Amino acid sequence: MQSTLHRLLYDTGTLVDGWRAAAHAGWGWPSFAVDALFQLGWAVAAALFLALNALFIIWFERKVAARMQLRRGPNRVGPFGLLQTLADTGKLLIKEDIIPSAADRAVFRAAPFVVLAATFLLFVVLPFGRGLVAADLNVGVVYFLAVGGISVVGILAGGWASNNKYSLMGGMRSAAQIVSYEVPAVLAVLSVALLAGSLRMGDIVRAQPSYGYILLQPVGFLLFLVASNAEINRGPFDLPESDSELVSGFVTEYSAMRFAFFFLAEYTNLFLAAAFATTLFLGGWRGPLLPPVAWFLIKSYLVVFVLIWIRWTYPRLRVDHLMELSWKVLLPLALLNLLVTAVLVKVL
Amino acid sequence: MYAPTPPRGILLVLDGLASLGKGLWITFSAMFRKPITVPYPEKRVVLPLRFRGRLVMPLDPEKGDNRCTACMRCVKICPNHSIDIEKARGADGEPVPKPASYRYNLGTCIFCNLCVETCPFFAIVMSDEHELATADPSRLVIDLAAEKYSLGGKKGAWWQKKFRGEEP
Amino acid sequence: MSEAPAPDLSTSDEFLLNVGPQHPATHGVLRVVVTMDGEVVKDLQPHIGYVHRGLEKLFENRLYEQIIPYTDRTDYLSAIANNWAYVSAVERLLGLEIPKKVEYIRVLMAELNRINSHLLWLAAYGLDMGAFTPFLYAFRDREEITVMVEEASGGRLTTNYFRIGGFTRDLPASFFPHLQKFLRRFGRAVDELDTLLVENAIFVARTRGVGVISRERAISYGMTGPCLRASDAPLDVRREMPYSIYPSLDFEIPAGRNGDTWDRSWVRIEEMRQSLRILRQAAEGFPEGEHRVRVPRNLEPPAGEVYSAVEGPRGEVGFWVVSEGGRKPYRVKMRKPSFSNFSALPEILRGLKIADLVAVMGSLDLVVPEIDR
Amino acid sequence: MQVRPVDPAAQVSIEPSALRDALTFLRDEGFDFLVFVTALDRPAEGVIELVYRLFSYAARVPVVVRVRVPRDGGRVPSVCDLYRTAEWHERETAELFGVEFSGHPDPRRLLLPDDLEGYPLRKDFTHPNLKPLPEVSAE
Repeated sequence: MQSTLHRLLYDTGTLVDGWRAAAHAGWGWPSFAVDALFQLGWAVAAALFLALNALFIIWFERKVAARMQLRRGPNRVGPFGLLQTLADTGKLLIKEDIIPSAADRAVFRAAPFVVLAATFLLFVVLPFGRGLVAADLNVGVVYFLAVGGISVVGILAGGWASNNKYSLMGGMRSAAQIVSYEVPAVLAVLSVALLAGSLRMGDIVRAQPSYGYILLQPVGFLLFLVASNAEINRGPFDLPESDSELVSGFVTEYSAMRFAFFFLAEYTNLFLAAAFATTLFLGGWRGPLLPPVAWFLIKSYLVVFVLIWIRWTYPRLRVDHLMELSWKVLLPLALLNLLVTAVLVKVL
Repeated sequence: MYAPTPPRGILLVLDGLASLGKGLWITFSAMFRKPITVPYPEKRVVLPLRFRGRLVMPLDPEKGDNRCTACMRCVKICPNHSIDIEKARGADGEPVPKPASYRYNLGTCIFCNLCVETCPFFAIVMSDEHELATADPSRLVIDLAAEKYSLGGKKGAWWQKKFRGEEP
Repeated sequence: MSEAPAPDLSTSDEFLLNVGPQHPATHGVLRVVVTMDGEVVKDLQPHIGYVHRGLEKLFENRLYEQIIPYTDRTDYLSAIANNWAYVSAVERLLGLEIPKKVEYIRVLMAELNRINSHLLWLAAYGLDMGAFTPFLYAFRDREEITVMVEEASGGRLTTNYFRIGGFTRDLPASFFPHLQKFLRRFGRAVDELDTLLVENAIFVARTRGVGVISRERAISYGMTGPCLRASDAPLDVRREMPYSIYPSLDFEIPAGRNGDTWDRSWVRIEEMRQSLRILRQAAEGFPEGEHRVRVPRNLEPPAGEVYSAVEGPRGEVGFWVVSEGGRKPYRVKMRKPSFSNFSALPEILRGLKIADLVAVMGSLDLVVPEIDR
Repeated sequence: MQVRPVDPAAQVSIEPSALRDALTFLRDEGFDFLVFVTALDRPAEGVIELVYRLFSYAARVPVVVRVRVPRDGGRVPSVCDLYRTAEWHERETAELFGVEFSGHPDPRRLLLPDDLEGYPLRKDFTHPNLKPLPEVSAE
């Protein structure tokens, strides 16, 4: 009999399912209430993780960027500046929330929440470990891609509602960019789904060989990395924000907490893109010795590091080059990749 | 190198990919180099002797007083009239070669060093004081003659060196 | 600075975009009113004068010696070149014979200044293009130069080092060891920056063929410096109107072929390498001697006028000094490269995209106080 | 105005009416670079003296063309179409010296604010913010 802690780390799914079954049987609550309580538990855990992850990832990016630029990075607040983000958050929360007088107030206020909500929803299908997932939907991959696309509504709305030409251009760019890069991303993911024979995240992880799909799908992995990097609006694809051209793009008019929400969403999206890539190509939570959660986080943050590394190395693309890259390079490559994968799956 | 005709076709693609790879390598290898920044308030760079901070009129250690003779040369050379000297007067009302006040306006000073260079008696010098921000504008006008700036203390050695370097 | 007639916005899809006075790409306070059609620039209207300080009027009211610190402040990135242009104009009015050593120090300082300015351009241009990392690499090397200049003059940006007739103070003893260290290291640093930014495929795609200006048009617009040389015109004041010891030094004038944004970038990178060559030669042949000639305490140049130009990092920096006797100049006209370079912007930019606006404006290496004076 | 040209540049003084012809001729002769256009105020003679400095990259020689116009209502033809750079230089000279460049395509002010009265680089220009350095006597 293994200890509860051990099971919580290594076999979360069965443990939690056991608890849930016990609750159904023993508590005497209506069945939906028990389910709701358990789902609420997942939501709280996800929200907590989202906050902590953003704190860490922002610090991580600043530290990595600093080291690449021969700087020291945050080193004042807390050990190694770890609490710097907390201090910044505090500052942003007490700042004045400015709404431009000519803005569409309701939309302007709502936009950051739409973006953050879309991000938050993605945690539903993300398998952190064996069974450590809020809902392992049988269309998990499709859900991830579809819901991930919602955030563009928030960005476009924010850009539009600001009533600022720079914001509007940023929002429009973002819409065009996310729509364009969704296509190669989906095609790259499809080839993985073909290999795994399932759209359920958990199945895809289990179906992978121990080295992950990255060796079977190197092109797919690269395509996905580039496309998802573009989808989350980060350098060198940070055109919606492109501070030297569009001042700050769609966030130009935002301040205080609403700005922080966009920021939080951006960094969470960064993690989510990495986590999704980990799940699909790097074998997800699987790995020897360490608990599945640890493996999942290690792999995800490794991908995050690569994305940060890319961001701090390259200049920004031009908007038409961006479109060309998507439609003329990535899309044909992705189609070819899918075709080859399909043929190989059929033949072998 | 200047490439008048950029490579075409697959070569261009390979060339581009190679350039992207090289860029990644440069930033990656930079992670293992020493940071070049100095964590400022705790550590400070050593300022060169010729550094031009705010103007001071140090006390001559031998004389026990400043060396200014109120000759007005610095007032005349100052490009934007940041120095104003009032001559001292003796008991008989006659001017004596001493400044009664030497008002130096830090707010308009552009740290050009012309006053120091023109001074025939090495009475004034630009110090290494550079953290000069203040919330109180009245503190920007300093009477250097009343200040009695001493060359001793922690910075004494630096000052001695600076003065030796400055004087012929 | 009055407004240009606006296009009829009710009947067209065009809209006006105000770039500046506060905009990250303007590097200072200038404004460009862009008529846009989507992301395409239809027309643009530069507005300058936000930092016009009336320096030329001020100079008429200052002694010859007092003008030198002000010349620093017209172009804070090439204080040395401005010092030199002004000082040499007055020296020629006075008919002074400048010692060899003074000329060598001036060349050393001017070339350090050129590298310094080009590095800052590269840093800022990297930012314009969305690459932050080259900024700090450039600043690492720039810091070395700034320290050398600071040791010699006491100032980092506004050096105020040159004096009429030479220098108040000779180069400090620490200068040459630092210079040698810099010369040993900097060649590799330039290559690194070149690879990281200018040779980068994304950068090349954004700049090559963008913002082309022909040799004839560039000259007609009075463009000088790297902006002109990119248009296949190896014209440099150091060659065209030789001054100081430049005729005895061995260096090349790099010139681009197409006159596009990439060529302007490449020319600056190559100029840094050439400056390095000049520095090596000047350090090798550095003579002994006086670091100044004696000039009277009260400078009173005879009546006359002189135009003296040097090759600054941005192009021809010229001072036209008119004396009618007396201790103050009758008129000082500053011929500044950014002024002419910037005036060509509408011609270069018409029909390009808003992202190109940043790329082209950055490649002109504008210094706003120099445009407005 | 006896000026000793320390400059090696050849000095040409012409009438305003001949300016365009002269500059056209010089441009066609290879003086393709207009270094600057500016002016000098000579209140004693009541004239503004316009100075055009040209440079020939081919021959490596400069030439200075001078035109004298009256201080009141001075007017010269614009040379914007000959040298593109003249457009901004002429706008600057016009607002600083009060000379009209007839035929200029865009005769707005360039550097100065719209509400400034007077021509700053004229010798008799006064403005409350323009203070000379105080004369200091050494006694």
